[in-house]
Amino acid sequence: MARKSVIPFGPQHPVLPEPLHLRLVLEDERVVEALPSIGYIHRGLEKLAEQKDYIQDAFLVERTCGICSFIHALTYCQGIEALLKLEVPPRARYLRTVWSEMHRVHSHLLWLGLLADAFGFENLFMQAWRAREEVVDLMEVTAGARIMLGMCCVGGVRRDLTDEQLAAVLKSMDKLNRQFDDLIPVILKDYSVQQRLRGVGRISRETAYERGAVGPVARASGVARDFRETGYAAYGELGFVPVVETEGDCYARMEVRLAELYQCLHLVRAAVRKMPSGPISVTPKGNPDGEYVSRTEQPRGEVVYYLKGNGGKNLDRLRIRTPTFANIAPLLAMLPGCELADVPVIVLSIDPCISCTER
Amino acid sequence: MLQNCKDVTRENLLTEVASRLPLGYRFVTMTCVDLGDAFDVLYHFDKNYELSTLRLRLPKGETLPSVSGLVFAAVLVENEIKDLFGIAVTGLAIDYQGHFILADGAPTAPLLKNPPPPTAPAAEGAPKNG
Amino acid sequence: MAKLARSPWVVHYNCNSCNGCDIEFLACLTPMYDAERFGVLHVGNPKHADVLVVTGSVNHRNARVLRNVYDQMPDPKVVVALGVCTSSGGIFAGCYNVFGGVEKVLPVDVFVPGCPPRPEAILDGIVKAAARLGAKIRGETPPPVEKPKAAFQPAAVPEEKK
Amino acid sequence: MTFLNAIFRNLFSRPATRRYPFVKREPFPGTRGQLAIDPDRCIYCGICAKRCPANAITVSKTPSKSWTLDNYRCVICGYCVEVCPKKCLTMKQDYFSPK
Repeated sequence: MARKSVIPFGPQHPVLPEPLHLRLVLEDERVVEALPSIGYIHRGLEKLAEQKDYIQDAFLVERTCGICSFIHALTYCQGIEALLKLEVPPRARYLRTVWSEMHRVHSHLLWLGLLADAFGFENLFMQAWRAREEVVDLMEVTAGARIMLGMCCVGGVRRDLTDEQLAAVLKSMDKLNRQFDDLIPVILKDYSVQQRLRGVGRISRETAYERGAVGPVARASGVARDFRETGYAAYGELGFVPVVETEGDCYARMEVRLAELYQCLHLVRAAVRKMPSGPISVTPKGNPDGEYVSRTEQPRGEVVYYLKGNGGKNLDRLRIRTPTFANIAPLLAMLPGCELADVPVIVLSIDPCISCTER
Repeated sequence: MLQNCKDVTRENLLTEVASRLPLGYRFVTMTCVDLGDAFDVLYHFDKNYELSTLRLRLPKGETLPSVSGLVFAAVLVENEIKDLFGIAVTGLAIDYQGHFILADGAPTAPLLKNPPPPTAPAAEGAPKNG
Repeated sequence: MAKLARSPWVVHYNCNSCNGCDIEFLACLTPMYDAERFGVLHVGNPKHADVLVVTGSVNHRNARVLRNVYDQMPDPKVVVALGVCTSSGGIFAGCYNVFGGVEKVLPVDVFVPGCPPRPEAILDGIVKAAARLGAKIRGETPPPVEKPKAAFQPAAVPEEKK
Repeated sequence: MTFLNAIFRNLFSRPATRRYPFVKREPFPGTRGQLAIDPDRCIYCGICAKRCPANAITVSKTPSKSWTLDNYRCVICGYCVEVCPKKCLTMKQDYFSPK
């Protein structure tokens, strides 16, 4: 029998920008078991949210994660609006959709770059991040900040877009489309990319469903679940169909995200073209009372907010279940059987966001 | 106001959970709420974007039976509840012994409404040259 | 801009960060801002590095890891703290698992404010850090870092203003 | 099907890099850079301090009126600008440079 050894992976690891610690049990070069250990960036945000009032919390939850920040705030605000029975004006719903999709583009490009870095494709890393600057600049033009938009508030959004800005958005989308046309066919057909990703870290549809996989991990295994299908914000009016692949390996997960990049551009364009006029926010009245579970789709998958108000300014309980938290269990099913050198690629293929996970 | 909520007891929790899985329910997450003299432990399931919740009212001091034997995905969140609320969970598939999220020196059970005072003497400034 | 005499190699450790600063730091290395123009190289091994870039505040678990990374770096070394969380805890200052800024664990040379700091500010910070590194190499003691406190105070307002 | 297209385009176009310390880019209009106050119009009501999600602002009325911002704590959300009753807080476009 091969000799067993235990290798710690992380928390400070060249491939991971974030501290994730995995204990890998190996037989020679093959992983037989993986055990995650987290807590390196646990802050205790849920407790802090009970101490701030529900308007301030929108800024706090945005800082759960710097990559999908806007969508965190959106989920939170939708939950509070449901508790307050607020009707959000249509223009605000469309603007929220536009910013959500911009975040998704920036997140997927960021992930693509990191993945490329993990398997040693430096050129692709740089190309992806250069394309990403385009959308980050666009966020700065429209919202005033590169990452933490701070644009979603209870009752709507905080800033309106002028017609020129909307035109600039459309122009940027065309520019991004051209860049994707350069980049994406190359990645999908590249020999070395296929060598590294095909058949690696495969999980079946059943395992993915049982283990509660969400987002691109689930969709790459054939689970057609994308919370945008339920039509929150303005998604119901834009004709949304989830992207699904069936292979369930790292390559399929990449295919899903790359197809979603185009889909995001399409959604932004559709939202901008259909943008209704009118007010962008309503003033919240009263205090949240009762329980509500608010869910939306982040770039990494479905995020779940449990909100409980007690009729006061402060919330009784705020719980955040982030997509990476749900995807750790499927990750533990992917790792056994793979080779040690593939571990970084597999870990990155779920697009881990540890700061989300630990809050 | 919580969508599709159903009360369960400690005794029929496992059978209720087990009966949902063959129906195609997917485990979403668990939430624990401190009510003062008891905990609300909520088990969220999802089927076709419909949320369905089991609510377990757990008096303080009682142990929580783990559902991780049925739903492996629950193991992480059960460990988290154990850490953050100080609830003893029995039958965990992987037990982190209360160090899943919190390290030595961190406050114990910080998410309780009245968290216990820090017991570790070196809680403040513990990391000095650590 | 101060001319960089050397190429500072940078190792990055994410403490309690929300990723915002980390991705802005990575953005500095990619084509748009391209810190490699100044010889800045991002390395994974702390033993290769001169500059430690820290993002986020310190909690009970990562303080030891951070200290460990710092101790492994060869002398002389400088620490750049990115974002407001590293200075004071920022918005997370009241959290139970956050006990403040990085300065509680390490001597910090440059604080870069912002949430997250813009890549331009990060480049400024790294340039300043490199200057301090140069001073340390020459055996000088760089001036103490200004404590990140009350940076703006128009307190001397004449009375009777409405 | 290779990177050839991209390579040629990159060869014959200007470098994408912003030559930052040498050429400073104008900030976009509407960018949130740092907070500024017009002390003449401030009435020291303290609403900004109360609403600030990061507790970065302290306002005191007694013994002497003062308004203090900890720039190393401010998360630049701009919420105080919105709630200021006298509109004496503004968001400047240029970022706060490290000391």
